[in-house]
Amino acid sequence: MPKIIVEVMPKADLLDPQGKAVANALHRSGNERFENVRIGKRIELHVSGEVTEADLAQAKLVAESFLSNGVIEDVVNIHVEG
Amino acid sequence: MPKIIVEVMPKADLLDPQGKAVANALHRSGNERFENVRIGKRIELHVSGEVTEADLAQAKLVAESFLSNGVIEDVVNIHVEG
Amino acid sequence: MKIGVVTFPGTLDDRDAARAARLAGAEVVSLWHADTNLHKVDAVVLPGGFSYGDYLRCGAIAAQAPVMESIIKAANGGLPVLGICNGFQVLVESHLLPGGLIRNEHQNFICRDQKLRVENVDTAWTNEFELGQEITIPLKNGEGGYIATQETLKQLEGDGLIAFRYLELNPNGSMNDIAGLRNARGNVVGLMPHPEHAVEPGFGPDTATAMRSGVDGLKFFTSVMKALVNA
Amino acid sequence: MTYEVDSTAVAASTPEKKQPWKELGLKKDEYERIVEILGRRPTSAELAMYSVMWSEHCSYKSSKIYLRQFGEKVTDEMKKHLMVGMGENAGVVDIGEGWAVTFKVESHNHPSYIEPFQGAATGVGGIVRDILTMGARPIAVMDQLRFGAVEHPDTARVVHGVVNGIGFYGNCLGLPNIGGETVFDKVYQGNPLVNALSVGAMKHADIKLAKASNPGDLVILFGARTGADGIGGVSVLASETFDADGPSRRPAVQVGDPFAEKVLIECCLELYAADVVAGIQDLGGAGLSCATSELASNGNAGMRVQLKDVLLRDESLTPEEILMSESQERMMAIVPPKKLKAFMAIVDKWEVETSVLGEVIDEPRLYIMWGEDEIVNVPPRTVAHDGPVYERPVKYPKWIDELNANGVIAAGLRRAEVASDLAAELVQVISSPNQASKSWITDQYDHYVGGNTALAMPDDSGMVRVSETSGLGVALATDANGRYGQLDPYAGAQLALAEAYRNVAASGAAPLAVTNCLNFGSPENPEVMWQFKQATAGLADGCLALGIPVTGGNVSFYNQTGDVAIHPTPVVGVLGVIDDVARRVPSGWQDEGNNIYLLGVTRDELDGSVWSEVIHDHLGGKPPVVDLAEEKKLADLLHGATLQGLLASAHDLSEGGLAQTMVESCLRFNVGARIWLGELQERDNLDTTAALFSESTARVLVSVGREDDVKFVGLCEARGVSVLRIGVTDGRGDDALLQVKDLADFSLQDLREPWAATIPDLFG
Ligand SMILES: Nc1ncnc2c1ncn2[C@@H]1O[C@H](COP(=O)(O)OP(=O)(O)O)[C@@H](O)[C@H]1O
Ligand SMILES: [Mg+2]
Repeated sequence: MPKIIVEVMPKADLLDPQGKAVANALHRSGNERFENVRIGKRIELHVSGEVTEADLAQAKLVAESFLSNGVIEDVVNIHVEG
Repeated sequence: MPKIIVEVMPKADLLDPQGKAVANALHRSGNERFENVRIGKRIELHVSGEVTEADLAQAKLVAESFLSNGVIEDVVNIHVEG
Repeated sequence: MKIGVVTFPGTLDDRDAARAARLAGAEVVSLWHADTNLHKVDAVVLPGGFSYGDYLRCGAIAAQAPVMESIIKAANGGLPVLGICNGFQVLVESHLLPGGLIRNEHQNFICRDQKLRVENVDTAWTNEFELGQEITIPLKNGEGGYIATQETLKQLEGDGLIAFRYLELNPNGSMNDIAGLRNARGNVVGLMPHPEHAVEPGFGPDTATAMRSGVDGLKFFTSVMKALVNA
Repeated sequence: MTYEVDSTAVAASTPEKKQPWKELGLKKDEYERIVEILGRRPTSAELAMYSVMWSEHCSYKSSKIYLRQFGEKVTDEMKKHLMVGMGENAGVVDIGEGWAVTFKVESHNHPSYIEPFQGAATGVGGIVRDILTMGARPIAVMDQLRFGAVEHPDTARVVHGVVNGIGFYGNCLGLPNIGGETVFDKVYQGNPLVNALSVGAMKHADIKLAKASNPGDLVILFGARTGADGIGGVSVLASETFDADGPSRRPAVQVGDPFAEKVLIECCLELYAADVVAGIQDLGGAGLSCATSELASNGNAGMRVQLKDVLLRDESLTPEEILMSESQERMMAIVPPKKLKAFMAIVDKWEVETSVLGEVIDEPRLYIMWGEDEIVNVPPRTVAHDGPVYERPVKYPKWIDELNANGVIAAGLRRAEVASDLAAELVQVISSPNQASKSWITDQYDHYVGGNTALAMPDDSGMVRVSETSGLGVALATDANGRYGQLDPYAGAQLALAEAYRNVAASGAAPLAVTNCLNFGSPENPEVMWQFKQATAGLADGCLALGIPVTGGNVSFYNQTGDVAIHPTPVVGVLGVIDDVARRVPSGWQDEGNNIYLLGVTRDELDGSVWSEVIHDHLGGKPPVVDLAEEKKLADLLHGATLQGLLASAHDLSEGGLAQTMVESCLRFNVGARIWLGELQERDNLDTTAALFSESTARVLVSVGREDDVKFVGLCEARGVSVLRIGVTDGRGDDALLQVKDLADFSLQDLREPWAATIPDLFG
């Protein structure tokens, strides 16, 4: 089944506690090259048949209105896979 | 700063209650086209300077050993951005 | 007998676990996550809480702590280890127990007095129970849904490695109603509910006879004391 | 991008420069006063600092003149247990055995409307830091929530976000949630109230104060890094009203990290134990602006600080933004230089990032440098304490006369006469959203962590053990009824106080001290100011009558959508002490065959009641009569009976009246009862509706074992508390019945189902 992938990240100027904790853990284990870590969501919407333009438009709509919270998150990418 | 993006999803044959809850909510609001939803993580590793082959290899290592739990999750994609 | 109680950053129930161990007659030793030294303890409790905020996956960052290296080694050598809630998650992330723990099916954190059935009494932490005994201890978690592949589940059932099952209500969508597991040797036990919150009359779950009087959790700690004496 | 530093030298040489004082929320005369204080125009950093510290939220400029009475209307007797009074981060009371307790309730209303999850979460985080700042280990939290109408499409968003946020933060901190309030009313639609309370305990010697008084001591910032969170949050979020289209300026919200706060708590407690801090202050609203100026002002000293030494999450922040940032999970400590090494060893152990920003100086001035440039040079008192004080216009709202005249009798509200109709009304009342079980919410909160919770929901108060050796503990209850507040704000505040006081007494503790969070509309509306004036007077007079002091609190103004203010909602918290929590009294019947007594007198008081709301959608008339002398007598009686171990249960009567209390008493432990109302109706001259649903105050329903009967009734008579046996407990389990003579037999199952289903059906 083809999928629409929606990627959501915490807004760049807000704290991402999860990313911070993971960055610290990486640094403790010697991975200093990864200076900063941010963690967001990867959401797969499975669509049966073809992904139409209308599906994509609708995915965009729900990505902005429901799958992400515009006050603290950004939708950084929407694309079709498979 | 360039980033290595690591994408992690729950294993296809395991339960994803969060994805299921989101799918139900979408269906309730009339979005039946999105038959199934699965929710995973999008992890950004920020690297200063160039992303080298060594960085990428190391990202792969931590993606498999730490950023995901192979018992319940799969790393579905690692790529460089920016 | 010395029981070590581990504190990671974000551990919450370490003082409760220490109190429970003391009530069972143990001497309690605090173990610090950054220290590989286990201070010659006879058993270890990995208590509940939100180690490292439960960020990434619960228990995942804690499983990387220096103290865990020593605990994994000692557990493989037979040291009794009990993982409660977040401690169970750490055991799973350390691969001392199989499977994984994910977000509760209903998506919410849940705190309730939970009925369990004791499925296995041949372990260091359950030998004071009777097989099939029904006990009530508090449960509180947001990510307590136990999952594993069908293969793993089959093996767990076949080998009798399920230590506790939820009764009456499965609070988090765990597969096969699994509330807790043991390893093959029986020295490592992990469970989502909190025995250390049912050890002192007045502060435990309600029972039919009196409010907050449930002390079913104390047997975990008296079990390990007995196992250690007999060892 | 180059940043042009607006130093004090630049400010002195460019007096004509236009400054955005208005956009920052300052009034013209306020700006002029700043110029007068400094003898020049302020630098942009100074302007930022004054604007945020002189905002309503930080300066209490509209409420100050009224809050004074909490410190004035007190007797020496009331001060006896007070170790730290109002004005500090939180008040501290002596509870005996060398223990002290600190507690406070605070609002996070506006942020919780914009981003319910983070708003509520950071609300919990903020109040817990206040408690920690006093030197105490936080031991519990509570939350007081008011949402819009259950059927409104936006309510679920706010409910889910707020409840999840409170649970997320409190659970992750390891603090048991021991109680709170949940109310739905359309007046809170665009303006939910999210108040959070925390309580902490410490030994007397461990009390810490927020002051920097020794020159040479170091000024240290530690905890989370400073980022762009909530910049302008305090002045914009707390001082501006939302118009109908939502917030006019979308502010940066704050994101909380409860893990960082948990680490900070343990780290601070270890710093206190090592005795390495001379003063400490949390960073909340107004961030560094507040911490630096308050520490210096409280210590009658000054401070020299290098802002470039602040550890940043985002290097592009300007110095003004750094001063205003509301990044969470940060603390500022004042540390003697010879203790720096020990201090650093502890923060390193906890991996808490730390930077030394400067030092305390001998001159009452606050100097803040940005590299080589001096960007702030002010007397700290003028920022922190000598802000503007307003005596806002007050106007009696004429509409209240009409409202008061329209009581349930004047309005001719129909009272059911047939038993089956009354029984149906009872079920309707107890399963209405505000009266139904709140377990769907409270089950999302950990109430076990710590192992010291002696009572939590659904009992009348939350109770935690403080001393594990003696069993010494504290009980807390909070209350507010906006409907009563709307009918009469003076009485409304006293009714909130009386109910919280009664709840604490019912659980077996002796009430000791009071905190409050005063949620009101815009202070620029003279009628709102009248409500505020009445409510504060009511509360202060009430505390004096009961002999328990206000130790601290919080004011939240501008709670309105457009021009429509919320009902006055003064949340009042009462703290009580109990010498051994093993004596605690639950709210439900525990054993069969106990006698059930109603204490106190019932009047036909249905104005503003739940019955009038649920059955008739009506609000009018006068709230129930407050009789604080009776409340005190009742509390003393309950305390005496608890000490003698006479009470099997005690549950106060409040919203929903006797009907609600009876049902909750049954459902607590699934114990049934036979009740007769005839003698009560005859004695107090009541019809059945009033007997069931009247909300008369100073009443409690208790159950007493047969063997203690004579003793208990004797005690009541000796103390002049009216007592009437109205039933006996009977039966256990879901098949048990609540039999109300001449009314109906309810199976507990038939009561539990609708009562338990309402909230999950709406939001589950
Ligand atoms: N938001 C909440 N958080 C925690 N506890 C709550 C909340 N709402 C209600 N409760 C608890 O539920 C119980 C019933 O609430 P309520 O009927 O308002 O009590 P009361 O009438 O005694 O004020 C109490 O124990 C109260 O503390
Ligand atoms: Mg009550």
